[in-house]
Amino acid sequence: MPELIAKSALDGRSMNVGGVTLAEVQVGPITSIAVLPGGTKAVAKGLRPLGLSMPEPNSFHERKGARIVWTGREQAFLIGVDCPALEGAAVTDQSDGWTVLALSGPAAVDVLARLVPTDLRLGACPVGRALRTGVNHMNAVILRTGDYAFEIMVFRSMARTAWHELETATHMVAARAGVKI
Amino acid sequence: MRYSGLKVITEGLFGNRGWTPAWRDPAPKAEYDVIIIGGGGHGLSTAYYLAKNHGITNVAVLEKGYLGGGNVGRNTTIVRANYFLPGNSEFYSHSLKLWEGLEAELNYNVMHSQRGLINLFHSDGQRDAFVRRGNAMINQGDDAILLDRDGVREHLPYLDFDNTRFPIYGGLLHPRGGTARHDAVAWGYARGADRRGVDLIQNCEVTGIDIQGGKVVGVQTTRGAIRARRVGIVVAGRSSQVAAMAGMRLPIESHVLQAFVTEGLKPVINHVVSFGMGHFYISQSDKGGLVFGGDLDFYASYAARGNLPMVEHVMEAGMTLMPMIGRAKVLRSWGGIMDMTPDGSPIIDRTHVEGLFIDCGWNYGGFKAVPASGWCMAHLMATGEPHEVARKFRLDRFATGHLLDEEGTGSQHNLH
Amino acid sequence: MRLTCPLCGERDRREFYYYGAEDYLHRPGEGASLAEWDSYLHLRDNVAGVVRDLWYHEAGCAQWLVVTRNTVTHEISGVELVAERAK
Amino acid sequence: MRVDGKGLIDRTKPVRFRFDGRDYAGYKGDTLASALLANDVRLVGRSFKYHRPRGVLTAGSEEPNALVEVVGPSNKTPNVRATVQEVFEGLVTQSQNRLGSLRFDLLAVNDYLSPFLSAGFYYKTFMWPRAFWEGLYEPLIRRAAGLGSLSGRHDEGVYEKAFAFCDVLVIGSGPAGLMAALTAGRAGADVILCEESHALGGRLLSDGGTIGGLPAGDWVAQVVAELEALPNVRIMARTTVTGAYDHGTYGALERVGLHKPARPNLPRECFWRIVAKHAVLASGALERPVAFENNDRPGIMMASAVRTYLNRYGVVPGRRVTLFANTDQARGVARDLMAAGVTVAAIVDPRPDASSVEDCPVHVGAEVIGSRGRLGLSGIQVRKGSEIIEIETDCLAMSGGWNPTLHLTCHMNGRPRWSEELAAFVPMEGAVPGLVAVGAANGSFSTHGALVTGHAAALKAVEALGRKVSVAVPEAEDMPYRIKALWAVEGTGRAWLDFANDVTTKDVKLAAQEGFRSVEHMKRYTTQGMAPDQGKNSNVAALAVLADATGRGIPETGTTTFRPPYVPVSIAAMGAGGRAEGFAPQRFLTSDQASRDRGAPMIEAGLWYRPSYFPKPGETTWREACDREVMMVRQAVGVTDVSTLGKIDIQGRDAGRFLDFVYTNTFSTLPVGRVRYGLMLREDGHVLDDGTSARLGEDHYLMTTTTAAAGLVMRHLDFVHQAFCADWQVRFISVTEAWAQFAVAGPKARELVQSFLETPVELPFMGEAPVRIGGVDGRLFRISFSGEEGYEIAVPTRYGEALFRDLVARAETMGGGPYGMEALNVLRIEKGFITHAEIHGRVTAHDIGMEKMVSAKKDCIGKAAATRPGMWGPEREQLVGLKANAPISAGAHLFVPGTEVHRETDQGYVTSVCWSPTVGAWLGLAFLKDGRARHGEKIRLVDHLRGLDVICEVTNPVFHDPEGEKLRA
Repeated sequence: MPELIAKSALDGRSMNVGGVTLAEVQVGPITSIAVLPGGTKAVAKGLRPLGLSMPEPNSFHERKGARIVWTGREQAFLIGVDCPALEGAAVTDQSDGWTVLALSGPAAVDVLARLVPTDLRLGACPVGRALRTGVNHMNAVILRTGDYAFEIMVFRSMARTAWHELETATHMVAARAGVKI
Repeated sequence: MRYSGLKVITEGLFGNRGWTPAWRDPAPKAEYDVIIIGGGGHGLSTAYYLAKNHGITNVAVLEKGYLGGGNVGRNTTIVRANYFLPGNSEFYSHSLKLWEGLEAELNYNVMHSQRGLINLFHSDGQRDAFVRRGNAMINQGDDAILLDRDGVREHLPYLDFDNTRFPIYGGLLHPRGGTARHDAVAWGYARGADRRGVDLIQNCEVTGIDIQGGKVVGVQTTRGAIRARRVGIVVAGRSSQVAAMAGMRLPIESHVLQAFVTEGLKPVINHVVSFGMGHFYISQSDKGGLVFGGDLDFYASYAARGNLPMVEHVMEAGMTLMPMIGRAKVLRSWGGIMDMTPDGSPIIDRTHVEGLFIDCGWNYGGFKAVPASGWCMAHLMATGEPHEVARKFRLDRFATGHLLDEEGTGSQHNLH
Repeated sequence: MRLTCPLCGERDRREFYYYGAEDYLHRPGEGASLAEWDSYLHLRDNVAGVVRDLWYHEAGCAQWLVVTRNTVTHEISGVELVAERAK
Repeated sequence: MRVDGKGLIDRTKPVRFRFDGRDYAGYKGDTLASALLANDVRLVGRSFKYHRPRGVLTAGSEEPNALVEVVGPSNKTPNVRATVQEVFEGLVTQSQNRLGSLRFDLLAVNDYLSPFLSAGFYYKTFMWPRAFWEGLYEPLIRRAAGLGSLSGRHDEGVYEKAFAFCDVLVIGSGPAGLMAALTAGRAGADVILCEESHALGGRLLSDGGTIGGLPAGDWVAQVVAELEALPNVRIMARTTVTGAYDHGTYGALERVGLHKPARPNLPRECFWRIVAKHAVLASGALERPVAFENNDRPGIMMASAVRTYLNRYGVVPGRRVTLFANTDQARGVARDLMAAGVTVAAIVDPRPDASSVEDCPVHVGAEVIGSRGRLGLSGIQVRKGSEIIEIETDCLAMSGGWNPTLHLTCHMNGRPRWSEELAAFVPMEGAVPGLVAVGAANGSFSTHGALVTGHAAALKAVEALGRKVSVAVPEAEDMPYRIKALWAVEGTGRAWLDFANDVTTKDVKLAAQEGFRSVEHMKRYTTQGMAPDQGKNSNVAALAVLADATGRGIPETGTTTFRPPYVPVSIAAMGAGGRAEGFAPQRFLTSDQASRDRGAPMIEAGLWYRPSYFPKPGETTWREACDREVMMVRQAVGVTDVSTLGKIDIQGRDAGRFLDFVYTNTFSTLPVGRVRYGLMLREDGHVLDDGTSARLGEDHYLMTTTTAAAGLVMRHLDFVHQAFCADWQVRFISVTEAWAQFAVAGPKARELVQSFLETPVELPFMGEAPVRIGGVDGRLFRISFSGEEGYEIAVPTRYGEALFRDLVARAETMGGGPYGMEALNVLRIEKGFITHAEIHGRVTAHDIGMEKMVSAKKDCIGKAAATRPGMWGPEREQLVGLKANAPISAGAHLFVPGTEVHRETDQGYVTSVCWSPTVGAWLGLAFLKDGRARHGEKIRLVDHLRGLDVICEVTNPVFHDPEGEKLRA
């Protein structure tokens, strides 16, 4: 019988440069919930035991380690807990499809400004925002988890590129910090 | 006045006072045998060949702005005959032959320079597709050479062969491909047509097409009505609007294509080079500017201005392919309006209105087609029959499914 | 250029894919003539002015959008979801 | 010459730099131009066409003459404006566009040939003999033309791109810009203030004066200090806004590291995309030269530049300065010079009614008509009425008035408006939505006007944002602008309009004479405005000269327009991130490392990397490895990673109905646990993609797509769903990334598969079942792309690497092993399976012999358009097999043996070929006219490019096991 060892895309890599920390993090199960026509009520009922509901566009909620993230029209990712049986929705396991990178530090937003074409100023993107957008040429889901903290979900096969681009941007931001105008 | 080196010297010695206007500035007459709507490259060459090949000289070219103000003066000046589908092959082959005699034909130096065009490929599959193309070019009587990686390196040693996202497998060299001085082509044909009696009428916008009993009888313009039994619509970038004056709905969507030129630099790129994995092609003008471009901005537009994402994509492609150009500075960008057809090939055809002809849908391949387009449109308008090398450029081919889709991207206008 | 996705909000043009005129929404039914198909697939008003065309929020929510837009000024006056459009 | 007590340079920080091999001293805060002038270096370049000696003309990015190369340790940068480049310790620069030394440029001979090199001369000559164009004339022209040179080496520099967002973007930090930023900043709006120079203040730093009772410099310092303290204001110095794009997007170039030695990770430049709700254009104005004979000698400069060098850099560009200007404002230059102890030899003012009261000689109603001095100015001739006055001078400060810097207002096709009063073009209001031009950029040339309009524009923006603020506008100079337009002084010699491209008034007049009367024709004919300064110094004057030559007024003659970028931007900056692997994301398989461990070359397949083959010791070519791997699959068992195929999970009561609509064939009838091959068309009737779909449950399907078309198919499905059946009970999502999937193929495939399943499963051909492997839930499909009995095993991606290593190890114990893309390709050609080499976008179901797969019982995407007469029939090229005993090639064309080879006899072309170790022959897939009716015929394959000419047999495309017995075994 084969012994199947689980591996993440980046082996849990982390780094810290110029006060910015970048790390691959494990978030547990990720389940896509796509509500079928007429299924709204049934889905709401199914999620109730978790204390969660389908999130408004561009937002995510957390409760007791479980997180529900808006990912599209009538669609959300339930993260961190196994998905309960749901009526009225297409439920698809996405746990292995994504690599999640946590980026934090006062300059984290400057690092992302090198790669993300979306307004990430705190006023426009407060804590609790979930954005479907791009990280350079890659599609991503970006969660604002703190004033100075983000989680970035990218396709697992592109994790190395995502890491490389975030790392490069972090180094460039750090190099500038020593520059006086 | 005949131009020559001797003439340049004698005029130079006498203060250049003897040069005369390159063309007249006539007022429109009440009637012509033929009216060409559009004073761009294709319209001017149509008028020229009507006069030259068919002896039809009572012709007016009506231009709403200034001669050569459209795409003939806003392109990346590439001249090539590297198509592979029957229908396109013979047409562009014919056009290239006309280019090769154009200076002598027009007594105007259009600076046609056959410096060679290299299409790079980056996978086995792309190589096979280019081999198919190259063989089609040779079957047509044109030239093509398959270069392997080392062959490309000999011609283009400055490419990044070692550290690139999509390695260079080789290239298809089209030795007779090259560039020309874009404005000069328009001016050369304009001067040639004018010398043969064609009236080039600038600042004269056509506002209506007069049709009686299914036949065209003339046009309405901002300078009055002008009668003619034969009218040609040759207005790239405005085809749908002018055709609509005759009640036509064309298989065209108009898009912006951007191009760029850098500050002058000493010679560094001798060929025309195109990248196979991103939208980027480049050559260097005689003045030293790197002239390059990419793909459409992809959304329908008449704004003649581009947006940044495509600019950035083109620059990024340049940096991955030939990072030696990184420190060249982009001086100017511009946008032309491309009339995109659902198969990427043009239309030279009659219309449902007798006496009304249309030459349109050049996508972004119009510049190199200027001589043959005029040649074939003139033939069609003079004889009523399509020219042999343009007989597949039919208006109804989308309805019938006889498509000329070189890109293989299907009926989506902006993908060609 | 920026588009306002009805779901995601205002976003850079680079997140979107452009398809073509709204005509593509009006698919001829079974038994339609080839002329109708030609009109559907190929013929376009191609207006220099206000058009309705189709965009896809490819790097965003994956929704197809009908965008009301001026092809001369690039002014955008409306964006709606294809899936929820008023039919 | 440096003067004491002047300038904003830091005299405590001397720096040494090099120009043309000589070391010079400057100070921190100097530009290369100011430091060279301080060292009395006047000759800094050669002109484009005539190779005339040239010196510094301006003090800004509009400089047309003083372009140099900056030489770094590993590369050099051409065409750098000496007027922008800051000096730093160790900066190395050199002059450009010369043959020989800068002083003795051999190409200066062109200057003597100038009568023959007039506008457009090249259109009239070099035509004979024809072959001489490419061979002789053009190379000579190319070598003489151009300016600086690239090194030809890769640019390894660090570059950056970034996005920024704000409420109010203020462009320029002169009085108008500072006032606007202060107003918006105090109101609490998010403000970005961009300033091209390294210091904020704009012309206030050069012109002095008082604002609100404070010396202008102090006022600037005070405002800047307040702005710096505001958290909502971001100051971006050394940043030029280069373009205005749709919907409030602006491009901007920041010179991040160009003013200091290279440092690891420090970008040289950053290209910003700034998105602003409102923008205030406070870019000032550009002073314009006057065309007079020989007005291009080193030492002839813009008056405002002379003032800048004096007041900002403490440098006087000459010992005896003269001033030639037609505004009152320009008199300040002479006064500042005299106050600094510099001799002003004369002021020449063409306005007959101008004041003659200055502390130096003033010639009112006079014009400069010529100059002398070979490599630098030594004197000028002045005409006053009938009198000609010779004046000794080594620096002439000239001013023909000012042009508002309105370039950005033209970037969205806005055309500026002519102001008779200012003798200048001014911006058209609303030309760029959201952008308001203020101060000198809008024709308000006084400091007072700048402050007032900057404040007003910011206030309006602030109010539109729903904010309130009250800021007092301080008192400042409000001198009226009185100008008498003077474009060109009458004369017979060459008077330069466009210094950078060597366009003189004669050229413009010649263009008019030859009928190039439209301003666009004139520009294109003379090349005026196409040089590195983009016509900033010459457009308006050239238009005026053309207007005069054609007897029209300026507004009737035309207008001037500008396209992005405002200043030239390096390709590397706008292309930042594209270098090397950065051009596109890389996608890696879970088996990637395991394949590399086995020495497999990894090749690009779209964005993915896949193993080409797995070499064994002793194998010297890919073919040896490939042949072995093919036979290994045919005879034992092979393993390959197929995770790159697109996988789409489709659920809902209408899932089958949806598949019926997007596939040509029927899926709603597929039993649960079964798999079916599907063909997908584009709506235009051509093949879009193919693949298999499995029915996992009653309302649950799993579709696979080809690797190449995975994204395309997803977008297509989204469109079909949202446009035509949004109300159906169907939802789908990509699971490509969630599953690692491996093909196991060969006679021993079943044995291998059974060896690792927790519970053995017997699957029929085209069957599917859930399985458990080592405690993990997976899926097993019995499908084959090789023609052998085949299975595909899918497990969650995290287990992919472990499973791959395990499968390969097991296969090896059975005489099998891994196989790569090359063998996979041979296997599928032997079996006649198509890929995107065949379904290349021009192919119909009919062409590939699958017209029967288009169900007659239902509608589907592409069905109707495929019935167009041109889409089917014997005239079309149809898929066939080719068999040959000699090497054949993809891309070759097909001809009937014995006929001539040319386009009209062309019968088709070859899409895929291989050496088949199974069949023992060369095999190909090809498209041949009426091919299905021609099986058994001989056909001639010609590949001119590779020198092949081979007779082949036309066959059924399925060479191996045509009955499919092995698949079903």
